[in-house]
Amino acid sequence: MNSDPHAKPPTPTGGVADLATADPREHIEPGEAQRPMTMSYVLFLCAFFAWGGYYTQRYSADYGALSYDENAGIGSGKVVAAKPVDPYVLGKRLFENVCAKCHQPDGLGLPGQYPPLVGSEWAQAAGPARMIRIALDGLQGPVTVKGLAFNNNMTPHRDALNDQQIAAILTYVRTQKEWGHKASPVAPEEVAAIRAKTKDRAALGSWTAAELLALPEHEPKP
Amino acid sequence: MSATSPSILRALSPADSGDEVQQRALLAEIDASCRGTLMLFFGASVVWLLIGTAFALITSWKMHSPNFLADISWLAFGRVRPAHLNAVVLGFASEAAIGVTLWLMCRLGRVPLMHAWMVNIAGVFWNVGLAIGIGGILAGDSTGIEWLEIPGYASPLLFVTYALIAIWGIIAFRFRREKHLYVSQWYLLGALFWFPWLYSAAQILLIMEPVRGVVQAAVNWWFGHNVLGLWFTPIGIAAIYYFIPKVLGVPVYKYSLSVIGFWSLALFYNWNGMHHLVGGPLPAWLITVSIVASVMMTIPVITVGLNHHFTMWGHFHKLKDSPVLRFMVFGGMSYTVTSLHGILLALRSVSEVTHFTHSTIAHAHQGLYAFFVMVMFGAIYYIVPRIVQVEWPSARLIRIHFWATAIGIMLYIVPLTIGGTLQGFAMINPDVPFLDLNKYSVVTMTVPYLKMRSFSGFVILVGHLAFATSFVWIVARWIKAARRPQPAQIASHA
Amino acid sequence: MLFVSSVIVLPVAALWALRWAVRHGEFKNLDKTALSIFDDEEPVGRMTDRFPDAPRNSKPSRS
Amino acid sequence: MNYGPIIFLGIFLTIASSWLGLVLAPQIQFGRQQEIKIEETGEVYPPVRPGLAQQGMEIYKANGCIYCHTQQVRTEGYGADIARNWGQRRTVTRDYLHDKPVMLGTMRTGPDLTNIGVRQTSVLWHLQHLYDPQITSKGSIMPPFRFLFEKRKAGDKPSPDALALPKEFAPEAGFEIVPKQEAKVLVQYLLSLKANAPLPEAK
Repeated sequence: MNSDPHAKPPTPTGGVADLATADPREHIEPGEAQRPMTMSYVLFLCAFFAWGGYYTQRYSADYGALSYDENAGIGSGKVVAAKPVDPYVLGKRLFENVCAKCHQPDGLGLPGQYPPLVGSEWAQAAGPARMIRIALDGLQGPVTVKGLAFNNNMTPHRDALNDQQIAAILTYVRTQKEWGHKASPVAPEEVAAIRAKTKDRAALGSWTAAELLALPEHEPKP
Repeated sequence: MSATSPSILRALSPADSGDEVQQRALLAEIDASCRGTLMLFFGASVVWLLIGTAFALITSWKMHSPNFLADISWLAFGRVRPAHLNAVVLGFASEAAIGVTLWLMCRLGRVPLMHAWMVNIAGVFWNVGLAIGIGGILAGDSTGIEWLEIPGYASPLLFVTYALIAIWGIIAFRFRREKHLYVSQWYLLGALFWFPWLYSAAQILLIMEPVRGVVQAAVNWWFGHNVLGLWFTPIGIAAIYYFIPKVLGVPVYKYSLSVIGFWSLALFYNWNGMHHLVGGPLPAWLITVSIVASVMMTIPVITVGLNHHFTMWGHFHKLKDSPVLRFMVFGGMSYTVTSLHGILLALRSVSEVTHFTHSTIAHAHQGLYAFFVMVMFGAIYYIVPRIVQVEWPSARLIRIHFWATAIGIMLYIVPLTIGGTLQGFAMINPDVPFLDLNKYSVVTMTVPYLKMRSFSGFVILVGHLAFATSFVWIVARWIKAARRPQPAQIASHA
Repeated sequence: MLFVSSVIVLPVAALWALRWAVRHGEFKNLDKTALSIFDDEEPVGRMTDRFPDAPRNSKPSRS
Repeated sequence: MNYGPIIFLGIFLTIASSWLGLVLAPQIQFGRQQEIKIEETGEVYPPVRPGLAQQGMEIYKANGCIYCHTQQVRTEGYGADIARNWGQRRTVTRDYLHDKPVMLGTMRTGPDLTNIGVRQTSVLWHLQHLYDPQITSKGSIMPPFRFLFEKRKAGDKPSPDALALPKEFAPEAGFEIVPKQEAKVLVQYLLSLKANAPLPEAK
């Protein structure tokens, strides 16, 4: 059995303790008289309060109602250039989060509901002109993909995705390695050009397969 | 039989209560006066514990097999989860908390439970209000605000209860016969004062007259976090501060530390509600203030932790002999671990990963279950034999209960924390797809951890069933003993 | 208005309370309070909880 | 400390301070924030939610969608919210002025829905996904909300809003699945969730 449960630190009998109780008018530090608060503990407290004040002042973006970025005032000033992301990687991310919802992560779509992209002649067309239009303003009515008939509505992504994103997605789909796609990648400028050219298309509704097949695969240079 | 308690009017006017120090009531007399009320609260809390555990198992099972009970609209996941939360938080935890608070206030004030009628009415209101509220949630009337899902037609009943109990607390405090205010009583007074303010402010500002826009989220999480911080934590710590010294028969290590512990907890815990919204649509200063308050919580946590640990110093071998001590020490240590883990979660760089993931859920259960519920179990194991004067029928059931819940909650916390953190890393890496059946994706990688959680749920269920059997058994013996009038079996433990 | 005035009033009240507490010896002989939960019925040094099946005043029992 | 009133004063001061700091201060600072006019489009932002979408919000709230879906987009570079195209910009207080209750949510078991009305605008997809998430998202742990749909005998011609389902999910011959009003308004609510208007403070 170990020794007495726990040795109570010796309380100062004479000296300071008696003095304190003797003369209440004299201002006494709380707790100091009986048992000296260990200095390390006091430093522990002060360290925290100091850090707290510093952190609050530094990361509160001077308490603005509309300042959400805690590093607003403090940034090193130079705008760190966003490192360019490889379109294939960006396209893969966006495909998985946006397009995969209907065309499925494996790109095979749902029979009778959502057309497949793997080995689809639309996705492997020489020029991206039709795909860009589909991505921008959607597709409606009957369409045959790999000989299978579909009749569903593809929703427009004109204001959901910007040019760089659409270009990245189309580049990814057209050059998907596992699917063995070897079509040409798409540049954001091409998407921008077609977006400008078809800016009133949104009001007319989505493309139909017939309209698209009538258009050339490569967008004629203006 | 409750001691002749002064009438309400006289109770409130201290002037004529006379200054003779009424003789401090005997412990046995105090325990006897608490019997009816406490058995109402503890009995109801055991019922809510089983209901809450059932909801928990349904919720957990639905998490990894969504087709389970999918076509019953009132058991939809989105309704069973808030029902579980309210059944356990307002049902078991709060009722047990009130039972323990009543008993502690009487014991520490050395005064029998006066005006028991007031607290009994509060208990009835509570259970009726909660039953209606949870029924409302399952029927689809949830208010849609986390931690405040009880619909508007049931929450006033709950508020009446808190108000009655707070008033009772003040009266009991006013007429205590013990000059010294033990540390537990500061915490209890704090809890009894804080919670009605929190609940009424949140009800008014969120449900009756909703404030505009994201201020609702600020009020919601000021309330949400403080339910744990200013209601459960103070009562849990009050219980630990009372039961560990009481069971060991050893006074608290350094009482002056508890002064700092209490006031730093009161000040900092209040302020760290917004760490639930790190990165959210709130001005930076609001979130920064809460993060600072969360980190400053290290002071009370370390202080209280040390205080309890050194009180236990040299007595750890007694854990073998005392069930109450096991629950209390398990709860105390869980409190320290939870709080330090919580402080980490509040930091911006950590929150970027763990926010919105299952590790938040693991932390919530570690705080609520591993700390507070275990402490309440320990308190109930200490209080009930003393108030009904009947010993717990089976020590085996108590051991089953302790080991099942202790291991169960560990099986809950550890896998879910790991799983949640991995989920967090997967979620902030855009190259990991969110959902892809045949690739490493965020959703598919969390499923095995959710299955482990379901398993731990069943282990905890075993513990709860053992506890419920013990409780029913002791009530049966109490009724039998009450019918056979004979001298009380045991005065108090040798 | 309420906000600004309270930002002044609250800390002042807190400091006054602290000063009053120190003046009235609230922090003096704290350790006596630690003993307030013990009395002749349940004195210091006596364990007050054990497993129900443990013999009344036994030494260690089954874990 | 043995003197009750002082402890009560301390307890009162602590919660009064947090109530002022975390409840009153935000209310004063951005509690009365107004809508603003967007220069590019000239509309007032945030728009008032159309009636059907408002009813849909009640369904969203009643079925506890907030326990798995969030409605907040974190800033670029802090988490992958924008990289995953869950939003085109971070969300700010102005985005939620008309939400009663504001349902920011705390768990992302499912994706964030702040901008779902922009990235997934197909009503048919939403209805199929709500009927049984395994149709469109295999492996999803989202429960099917079949109780928001009605299975009834099909007349000789399928009714206009019968739900087109793949073979393995379609009802047996002679029956059709029709979305109840709750399902339709819920989809209208999801389509009303848009947070892509350019706001000066949300750069």
